[in-house]
Amino acid sequence: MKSLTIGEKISRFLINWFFLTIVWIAFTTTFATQELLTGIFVTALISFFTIPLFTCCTLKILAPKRVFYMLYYLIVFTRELIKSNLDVARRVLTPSLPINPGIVEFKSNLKTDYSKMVLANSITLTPGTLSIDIIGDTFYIHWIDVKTTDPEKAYTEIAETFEKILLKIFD
Amino acid sequence: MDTAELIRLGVYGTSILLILIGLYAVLTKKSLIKIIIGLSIIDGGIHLLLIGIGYVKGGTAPIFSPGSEDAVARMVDPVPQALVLTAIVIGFGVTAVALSLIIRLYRHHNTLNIDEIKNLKW
Amino acid sequence: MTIYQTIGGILILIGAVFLFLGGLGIYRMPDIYNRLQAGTKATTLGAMSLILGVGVVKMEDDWTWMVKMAIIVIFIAFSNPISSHALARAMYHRKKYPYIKDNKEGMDAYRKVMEKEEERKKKK
Amino acid sequence: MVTIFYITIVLIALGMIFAIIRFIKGPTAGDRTVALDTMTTLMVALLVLLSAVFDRIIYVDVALIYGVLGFIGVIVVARYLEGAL
Amino acid sequence: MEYLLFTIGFLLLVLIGAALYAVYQKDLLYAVIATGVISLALTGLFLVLQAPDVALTEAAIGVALTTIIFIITIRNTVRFEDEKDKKMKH
Amino acid sequence: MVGTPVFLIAIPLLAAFLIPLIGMIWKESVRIIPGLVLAYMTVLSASLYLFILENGTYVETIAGWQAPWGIDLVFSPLTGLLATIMTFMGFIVWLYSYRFKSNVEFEAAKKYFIFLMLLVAGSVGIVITGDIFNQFVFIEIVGISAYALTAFYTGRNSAEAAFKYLIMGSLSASALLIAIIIVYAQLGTLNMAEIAANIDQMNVHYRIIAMIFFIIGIGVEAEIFPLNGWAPDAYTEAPGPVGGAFSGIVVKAGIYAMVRMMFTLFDISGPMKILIVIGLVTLIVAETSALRQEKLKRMLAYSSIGQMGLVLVAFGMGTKAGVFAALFLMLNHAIIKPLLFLSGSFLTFNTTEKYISQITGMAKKMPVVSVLFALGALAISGLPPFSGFWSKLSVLTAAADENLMLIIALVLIISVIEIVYYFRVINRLFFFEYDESVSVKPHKPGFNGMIALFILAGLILLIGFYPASVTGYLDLAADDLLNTHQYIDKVLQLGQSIIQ
Amino acid sequence: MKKAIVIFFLAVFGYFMAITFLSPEFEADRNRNGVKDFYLEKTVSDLKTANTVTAIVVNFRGFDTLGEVTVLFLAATALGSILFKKRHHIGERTVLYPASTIVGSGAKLIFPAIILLGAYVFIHGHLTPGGGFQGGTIIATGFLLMLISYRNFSISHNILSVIESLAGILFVVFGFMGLIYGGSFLENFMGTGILNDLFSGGVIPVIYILVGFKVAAELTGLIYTILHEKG
Repeated sequence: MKSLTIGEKISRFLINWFFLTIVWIAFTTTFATQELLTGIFVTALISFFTIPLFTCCTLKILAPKRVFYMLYYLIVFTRELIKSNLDVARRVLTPSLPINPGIVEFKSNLKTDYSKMVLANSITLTPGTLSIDIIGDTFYIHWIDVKTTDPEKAYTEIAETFEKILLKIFD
Repeated sequence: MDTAELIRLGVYGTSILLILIGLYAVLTKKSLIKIIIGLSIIDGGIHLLLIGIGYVKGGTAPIFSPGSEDAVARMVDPVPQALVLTAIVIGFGVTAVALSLIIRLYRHHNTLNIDEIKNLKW
Repeated sequence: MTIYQTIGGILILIGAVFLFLGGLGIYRMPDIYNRLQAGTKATTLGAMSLILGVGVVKMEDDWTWMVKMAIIVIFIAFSNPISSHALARAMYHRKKYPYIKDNKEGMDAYRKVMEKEEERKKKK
Repeated sequence: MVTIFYITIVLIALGMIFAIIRFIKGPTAGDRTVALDTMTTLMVALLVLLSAVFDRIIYVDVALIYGVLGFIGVIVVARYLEGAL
Repeated sequence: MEYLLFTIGFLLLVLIGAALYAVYQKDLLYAVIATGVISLALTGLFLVLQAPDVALTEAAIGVALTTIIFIITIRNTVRFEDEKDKKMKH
Repeated sequence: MVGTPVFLIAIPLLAAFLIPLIGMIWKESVRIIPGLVLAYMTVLSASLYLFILENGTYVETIAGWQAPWGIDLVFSPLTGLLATIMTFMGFIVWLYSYRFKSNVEFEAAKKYFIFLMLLVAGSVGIVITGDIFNQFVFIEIVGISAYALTAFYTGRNSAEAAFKYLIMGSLSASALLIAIIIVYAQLGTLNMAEIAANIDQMNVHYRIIAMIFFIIGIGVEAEIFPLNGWAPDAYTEAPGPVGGAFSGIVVKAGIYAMVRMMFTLFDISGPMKILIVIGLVTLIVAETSALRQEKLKRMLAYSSIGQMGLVLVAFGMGTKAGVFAALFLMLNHAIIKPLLFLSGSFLTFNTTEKYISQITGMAKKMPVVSVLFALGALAISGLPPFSGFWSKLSVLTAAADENLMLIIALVLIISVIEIVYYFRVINRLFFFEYDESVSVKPHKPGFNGMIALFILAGLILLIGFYPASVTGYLDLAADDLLNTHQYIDKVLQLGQSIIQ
Repeated sequence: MKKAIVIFFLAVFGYFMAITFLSPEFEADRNRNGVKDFYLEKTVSDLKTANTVTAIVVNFRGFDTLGEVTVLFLAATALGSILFKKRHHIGERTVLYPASTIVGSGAKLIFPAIILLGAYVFIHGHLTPGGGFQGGTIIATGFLLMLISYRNFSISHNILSVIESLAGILFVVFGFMGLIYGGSFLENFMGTGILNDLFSGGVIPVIYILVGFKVAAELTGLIYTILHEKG
């Protein structure tokens, strides 16, 4: 693991602290003073010890533009999720099982591991696709109904909508 | 037969069955790991039995949350739950020790068959 | 029935149907990757919808339910794809190659990676 | 509301039965683990539903923890199948 | 009340089925996964029987920890019950 | 006063948690701290014992909750006597094994002493607790330490012996839990005194079933007949001093739990046929097996089981004299068996298989140890003027009071058998020439080990020549065990007499 | 043949179990002496602990819990003793190769949340279901996730054993403080506060937090030891 500068450390610590405090409040579901104080203390402790681990993002992620895109991403994602489920339902319920599975690859422009992970998870949850592996920049996707084996076309088919937004959020 | 009676019989019957299944595995199986699985099944049965004797029909958990103070009469017996808590943790400790013993035995004998591990008279 | 209960009930029912379809998909699909597809997507959406439905039903008199439900939904949405990905990769590494209709060529882009891996292992 | 809960529980049980059939039929370890994974998710949903039935929010913690730990259990099996453990 | 009865009955059946499967399965890995299913059914049952503390303990210990120690034992020993078939089938 | 009964449990646990911490800084501490703790326990237990002899039974509540609700510790003449014997034996075993693994591994020694200390603490806990579930927890503590100690040597067979022990131990623990469930479901309490007070309200059918499960549950620790399969292997494969600890400490705790359950909990008055039958079967099977053994430690193990059978027979008579005789036997056995095990493991120190034939003529090379071993052998087979004689005599008189002629005859036959197999060893030891090809190289016993042996031998001689020095205490203990009502009253009502 | 005997034995055993447990007389008057009511009432009035199970585990039957913690401690120690081969070298791998990017970064992302979940469970042991054992187990499971996802994720054995020892010692010390300030071992000697507040229940949450730390350290050490075991 490469060593971090002090600034990065503080930034990570703060963002981690912030998110964990939100998670704590969600766990306790109360704003009572005692709970909040305990929560702030505990989360500070945990985020201090997990600085080298929690590498998702720095404070930059809280910029209003990024938050807006996050919300937008959520909407797009929900739409895709529902679509995918209808798709699965159709396939499962059709007696003849209309599938044509295969594995395709494409290259992604994302830089960090976290954004890749989010993209892979989104792909898994969207119609007919399941991410099998990421090696470097290359995604390997199991596709239940292969329309094309060409990486470029597969990219536009599968990942483009998500990746555009993710690039705006993470990079 | 009312619901409570059915629940009672079902839970007790299942725990007895679990204990018997586990005992069967312990007594007849040759593989040491199977024996330990049998032991953990017996443990599961006993835990279920303990929870079963604490259950009250239409009861609720013995935890007071704001606004549920009136539910005392409906609360189930907390003592068996505390006992099961202890028993589960102890069972896990015993299982861990047993499995480490199995790893040691395999290192020496290169088999897990109980018939072949017979240096000492069984 | 209040409006909360109506919306929540519908969400719960949708969730239940999708959970059922997830189970059915696991049962019907021909190979493990397709099963993972069906299982993951359907059960994830089903569980999310059901849990949110419960939250909506209970929101009428207690907002805390919704918060807890939201955190569970986030956890599920986060963890389910990861576990199915881990399983898919594990199965591929055990040489369970996916079912391909009529055994067409070029449908399995990941195979060459595996072959390279094999060669590297042999060299060792 | 009770009717909805009833239908939901039956549907979840049916889904679980299919998963169990897949668990028994296999044929590979992966299929069984997939069945376990699905059953975990179904169980989380069932636990949430049950806590709604009993109307106690504190039970939801069980569902949350079951979800998180079930995920780790599946990862453990997957890592073993991968040959990494 | 009936849906509780249904849930309990269903989970009890799952429990017995998983226990039988765990005992009869020759492949120890599958037996271990079946103990995971036993633990799952027990968690549900404990919750229905109003013992959330116990359900939590069962979930915490039965799901991941027991599985990992069993799996590591299997890794270090053999995967099949009768050891004539030592090679991996699947 | 240096403490209350709870210190007997809490201090060893504290020390067990402390040892890894201090061991990082000061390595020798892993040997010294357990010794200090065991010595402290002995002193505390003895002084508490003397205190309660004057002031009557002392019941300590834990967490401030009175007897039926919380857990309580009962320090009565009986439990106090047993606790004192156990802690003292623990100290002796520690003294013997003080230099154990001194030149090998720090980690191994640390674990060995932690296990030993918790074995003693758990056994004391079984004896002094007044709550059946708490007893279960202590049985598990003793169990896990015992499994770990049995598997301590990395030899081929030790893991096997430990695994066998573990399977039987956990099955019996399950049986104990089922018994606890039955009792709790019927009476709604876990406290022994409360159960004893309300046992009449329990259906006879449930009483019998619960009792059977209890016997199965405790039988493994008490080494009764079908459940003692683990014992010979465990005694053989465990490190030498551990055999002494098992026979001197663990088995006593098991017998106590069993007897307490039979006498107090299920209050079956008059001659308890079950105990007599169990005891006789155990006695006969064990002694005949002992006759056939080729290995020294196995023989000692079977002899130990047989002695426990005799103890159960004596308890089974149910009379004052019988209980007295049984307690006397337990006391003697607790002193003599460790002597035999400890001196025996010096004699066979350099062997791997520990055959009796391998110690041929060792008396020439290790005279002192051989003489001590012979002393123990003579004492345990009941020859006058050693201590074993008086206990056997009291068993016979107790049986004669009850006109149990069969038992008298059997005990006499068994004594003859014991004399035969012990004399076989003594004969080889003293009257054979030392033979390089068969025998092992002698081992120079350590100074601390010899002190431990001499203390035990001194006790044997003391009790042998002045049996009156202990009979008074045993008498009080027997009274205490038989007087169920007093126990119930003390625990349920008079639990407040705090020692200042 | 052996199977037939076993099945016969099991049938007899099962018959006796069945007539014991399935008859309606079983647990007929269990609540006769008001155990349940006593515990429920005292938990609210004296201990001010919302979760009665926690109150029983930590206070009424706290001695059992001390024993239970000792059992886990013994199990972890015994595991080390039984599997003992050589000292583990620092930086020795636990898995053969790291997990894929997705699992790896997912594990990193979720790890702090799992630790927080464990902490939440054992801090709120007296209010919600759960407590020291469950929370400790969850934390240990979080470490398990990291250990199987990364090749070089190492935990210092010394730090674990220091945490474990300190927690255990403090548990016993709190017991003795109960003896000094309250009158009996493990007695609740601190102010109990208001029901359903976080800072209520006196010494109960403190002890459960200690138990949580101890269990977490023990189980993590146990997993670490067993993962290093190479057949």
